[in-house]
Amino acid sequence: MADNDYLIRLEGLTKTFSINSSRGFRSARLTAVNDVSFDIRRGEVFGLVGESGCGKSTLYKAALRLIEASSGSVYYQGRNLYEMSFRELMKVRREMQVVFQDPYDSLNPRMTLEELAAEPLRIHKYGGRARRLARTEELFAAVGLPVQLIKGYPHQLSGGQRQRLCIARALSLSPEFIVCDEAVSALDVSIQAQILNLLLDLKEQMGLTYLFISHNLSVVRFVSDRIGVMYFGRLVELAGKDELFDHILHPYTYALLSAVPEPDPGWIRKYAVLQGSVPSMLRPQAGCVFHSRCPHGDRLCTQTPPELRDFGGGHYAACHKAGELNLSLDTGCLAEKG
Amino acid sequence: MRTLLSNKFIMLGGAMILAMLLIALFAPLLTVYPYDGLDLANKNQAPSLEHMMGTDPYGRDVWCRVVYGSRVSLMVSFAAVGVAVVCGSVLGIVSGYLKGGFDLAAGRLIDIMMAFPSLLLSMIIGVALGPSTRNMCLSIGIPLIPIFYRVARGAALSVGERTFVIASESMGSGRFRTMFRHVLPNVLPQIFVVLSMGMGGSILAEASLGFLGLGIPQPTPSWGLIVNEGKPYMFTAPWTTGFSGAFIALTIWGFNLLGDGLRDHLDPRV
Amino acid sequence: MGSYVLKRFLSAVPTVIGVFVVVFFVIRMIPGDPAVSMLGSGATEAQIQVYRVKYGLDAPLPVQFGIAFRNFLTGDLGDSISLYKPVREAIMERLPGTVQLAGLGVVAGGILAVFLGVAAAVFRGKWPDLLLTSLSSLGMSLPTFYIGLWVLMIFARKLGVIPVLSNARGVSYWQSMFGPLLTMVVGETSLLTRTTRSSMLEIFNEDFIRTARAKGLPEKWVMFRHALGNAMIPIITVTGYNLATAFGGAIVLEAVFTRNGIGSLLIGAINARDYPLIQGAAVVIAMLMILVNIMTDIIYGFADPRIRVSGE
Amino acid sequence: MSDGGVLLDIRGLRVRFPMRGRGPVCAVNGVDLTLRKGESLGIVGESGCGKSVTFSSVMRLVQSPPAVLEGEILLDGRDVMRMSGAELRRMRGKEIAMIFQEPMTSLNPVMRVGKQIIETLRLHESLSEKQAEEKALEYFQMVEIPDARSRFWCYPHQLSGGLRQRVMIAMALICNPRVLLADEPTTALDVTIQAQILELLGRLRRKNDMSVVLITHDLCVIAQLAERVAVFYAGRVVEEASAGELFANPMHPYTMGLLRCVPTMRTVSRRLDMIEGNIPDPACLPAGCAFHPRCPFAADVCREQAPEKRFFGERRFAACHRAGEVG
Repeated sequence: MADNDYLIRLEGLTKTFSINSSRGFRSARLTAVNDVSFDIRRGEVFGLVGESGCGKSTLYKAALRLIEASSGSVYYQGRNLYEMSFRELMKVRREMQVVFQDPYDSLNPRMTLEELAAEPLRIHKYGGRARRLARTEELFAAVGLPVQLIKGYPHQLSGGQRQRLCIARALSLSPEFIVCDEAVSALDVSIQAQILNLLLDLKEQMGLTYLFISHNLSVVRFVSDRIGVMYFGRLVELAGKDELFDHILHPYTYALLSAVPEPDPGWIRKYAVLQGSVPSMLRPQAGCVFHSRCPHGDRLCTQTPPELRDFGGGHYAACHKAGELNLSLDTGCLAEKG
Repeated sequence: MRTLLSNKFIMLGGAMILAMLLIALFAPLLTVYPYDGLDLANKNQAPSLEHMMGTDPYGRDVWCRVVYGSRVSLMVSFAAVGVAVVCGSVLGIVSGYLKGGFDLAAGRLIDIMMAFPSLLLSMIIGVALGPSTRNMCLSIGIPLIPIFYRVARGAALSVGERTFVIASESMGSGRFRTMFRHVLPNVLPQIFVVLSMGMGGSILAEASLGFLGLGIPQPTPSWGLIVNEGKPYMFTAPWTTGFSGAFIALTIWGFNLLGDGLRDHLDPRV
Repeated sequence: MGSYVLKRFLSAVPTVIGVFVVVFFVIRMIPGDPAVSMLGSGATEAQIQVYRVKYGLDAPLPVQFGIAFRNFLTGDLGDSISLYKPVREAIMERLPGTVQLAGLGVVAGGILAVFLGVAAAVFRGKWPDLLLTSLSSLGMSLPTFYIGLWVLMIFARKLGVIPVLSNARGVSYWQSMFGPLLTMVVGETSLLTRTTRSSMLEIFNEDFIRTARAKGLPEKWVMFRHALGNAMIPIITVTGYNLATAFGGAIVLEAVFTRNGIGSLLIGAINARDYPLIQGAAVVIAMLMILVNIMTDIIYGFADPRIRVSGE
Repeated sequence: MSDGGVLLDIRGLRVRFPMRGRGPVCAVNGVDLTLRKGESLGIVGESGCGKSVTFSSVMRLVQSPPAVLEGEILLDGRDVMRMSGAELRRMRGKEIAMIFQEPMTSLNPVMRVGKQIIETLRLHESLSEKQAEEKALEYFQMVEIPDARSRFWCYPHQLSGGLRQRVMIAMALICNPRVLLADEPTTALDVTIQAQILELLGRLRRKNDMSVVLITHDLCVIAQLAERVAVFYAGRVVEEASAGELFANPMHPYTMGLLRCVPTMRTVSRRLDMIEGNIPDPACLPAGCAFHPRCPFAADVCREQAPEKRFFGERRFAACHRAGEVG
């Protein structure tokens, strides 16, 4: 990977929480993000998938330094965020914005839509009232919101319109990098399609870079250029979108992708469904974190945790037996209905 | 605003409070007899035409005493609640939102204050500061602080987790700016509900202290004092404490009803 | 569960120390020489000197505090000026009466309130609810002494069932207890009925109530086996904390019914400027309240399995 | 495809809720649906289309003092709307059972899960405590809860989301109901857990020859489990067909739009096909066909008259003036 064409580089990012359980006195340590490293190139949509509790949200908060990482560093345009002073960090934070999941909870019900959209402008002291109003109207148009709503309140908007306002708010300081944290998961299917198309159009118009986080694999597959898969706080596989779906290397990615149902009655699951559930993070796992549920696990997997190895063409996987397993996802044939 | 008035609790409570305020305001117009001085000749007269509520053990007209007493009692109660709501809410919001060391320290202080029954705390502070109307505001106000602290802290805790607060922080807004622009406006409604209840508690405290003889000192007429004066003649001349007690109860009821109405109005589910 | 209880006790230690600090310094805020104010104006110079040495009043404040706190731990609260006997003795004589009054009042009120609160929640919107809600909001607004006066008028004067002066000779325990207890129950029931009703209404909107109905359970089962079980948790918490305010009410009631409790003792001490007794009584009552809060949290832990039984 | 007699027949169901400050909101306005014995019916629709309210009304879980219910719901010929309290309680859990979306909050947090199942059993069948416990444990194994005996005495907060949903399924099936209503059963679960639950529901349905109504907004889940599909929009059924017919050849423009805008593993185009406009607000529905503001084929007749059902086979229809001519 050429050294300088990345926008953001994560190196060995780790975040550990200490939870003082009400039971005993010693506080249990929970490693939500465990030594994650990857780059995001300029103008790229980097998809991050994983089930709930795998550390996706903690990762982006640590990456933007909204919460302090326990160790590791984050390079944004070559400068390490964790070595910056608070003032410098605030200046850099203008270029990194976040769009959140729940449209009904991400807008302060007591502020008008104009104030909500212009809040980043006011925080970073962008011009006077008139310039801010002009910029807000421009943003309303960019995200497809009728301008006459500007004086209204959030309760007058539908879910889709609220999410458009959140996007307008994120765009107000014309950022370089936007994190979409489950940005469409709370929306209905028809509205979801509108917002996904809007995000992709805006990316092209404004040359944005996205970190798109979701548990919905079909959505991530549609919108991303490269996809990372997380499990139990670790990055277990990373590849280009088509490369990931055509040559799966990690058993968990395989289980995840085969579990996604298709909108076609003929489709029938050919392979055994992943049994059991995610082990509790309070009890750290020796060796590979997935070995307890992995059908291919052996003694080696239970001892040494696998490293994220490069399998060529930007395809990385953290599994001792990656490449040796035959994990193909050809679609099922018509069979007796489930 | 329209739906605010449609809630019958708010209307009823509001009306009672308004009536009480008007009585206190236009006291000189409503009273014929002097509220102080001494007229032992016709002491403890039963309610009659000229003395609507009878006379107290010092011969003064009970109605005039009550009307003028309402001025002092309401003023002290408003001041006491004012002190309590400001301290309690500020402490509560800051510890609920900023958490960390401040939350622990403030929490400890409030635990200590809550260890004392509020009446006992009022007594102790009264002893320390000495009896005067100004000190009464503090000795009634301070025990009310924990009530506002707990409501404000609980509300700030839950609002702090709302996405729009996290969004504001991620936009680069400082902790204090976020607290004033986002947390405070969404915590205030819940504080108003408790404010109304607090007023009721404050009037109750003033009357109880007065009844125990530890309230507002002798010359200034206040509801607690009237009740205290009438106490020894409870059986022979019950109207002194009867009417002043009724006035106190009505005012407190007004504030409680207003509080109920505000809570129903705020919480659509109930 | 054991460590939860231990942790709760340990967390109360700073509060106990804090309470002692508050009372110690509040009393010290009184203007004038503490020895003179403690011993009263009639004390001779020699007595003042002895007192000064005993409590190290010449020493710097922290040392004084150390002495006072050590004495407190050993149970020595100093001597009362107006009663000429150790403060501890005076308090222990009067404390049980008030504690019983407050305790019984809250317990009786609590039990009654649970029924009334549940009834109000079940018949939400219908006449029982409106009646109970307005009665309880009235009951809450009536000052304790006002209810007391009416109870006294009706039962003592008209019916003559209870004595006017509870501390008179030949008055049986229950006779002196009936009036204040009845007054206390009226106040407490009103307060707790509102709590029960609102926590029941909140539970009604929970998903598991809908599941219980979808299972075909009769409404009574849904109400008492599912809703009430969950509503008991906030009720226990509020009842525990109400005991502190109930104690305040008990102090007032002792004035109304002229009962010899810690309240009348305290009022006498305040009027007589008997600072050691005030300081002693305040500290003892506060310690009692802290104990009550701890017991409430422990009972709360038992009622709520999420605290009693840890996660998987 | 078992095709027994009609088990559940909903005719002209209409549900109105009074709203504070505005007129009554019609969440369900005129729904007709039939469910046959052993049939698995998928109900799909976006939020606010009335799918959950319809089936909550079948169980009479909608509090009728505020809400106004009209129409008939026939279960084996008996009208649920006219049932007395006692009849209703005998029906719920015994003949019709329901599982819900949020496994986290659908179980009583202060009661052991085992006890919550035994409670249902002893209500409908007079079994001793011991017998009931045995049968409940048997159902625990049937829904594949690992080491069932120890989990039986756990509290809900000690179980994961997937396990709690399995407990809900065991609780629903314990009295061997004839119809199982599943309201978004897997929406709150992760993909891998969802696959486990869907497969379990499929197997149990075939084993007990039970009719299942699967209510969800996710077309992929519908395709996985349902034999017939009914599409809801703005409180009405706009299309009903067998799963194969509906997914291969949808007749109603809304169904077409829905199928096209769902990203799948095989979507290659850079942009998704969209349905313009917003989800209809039940409080102020447009005149004529409720979908006309968003419909690419909307004609004048669509804007004025409510569409009739056009039938394209014995139990296949689309409520659209231009069904069949477009798409």
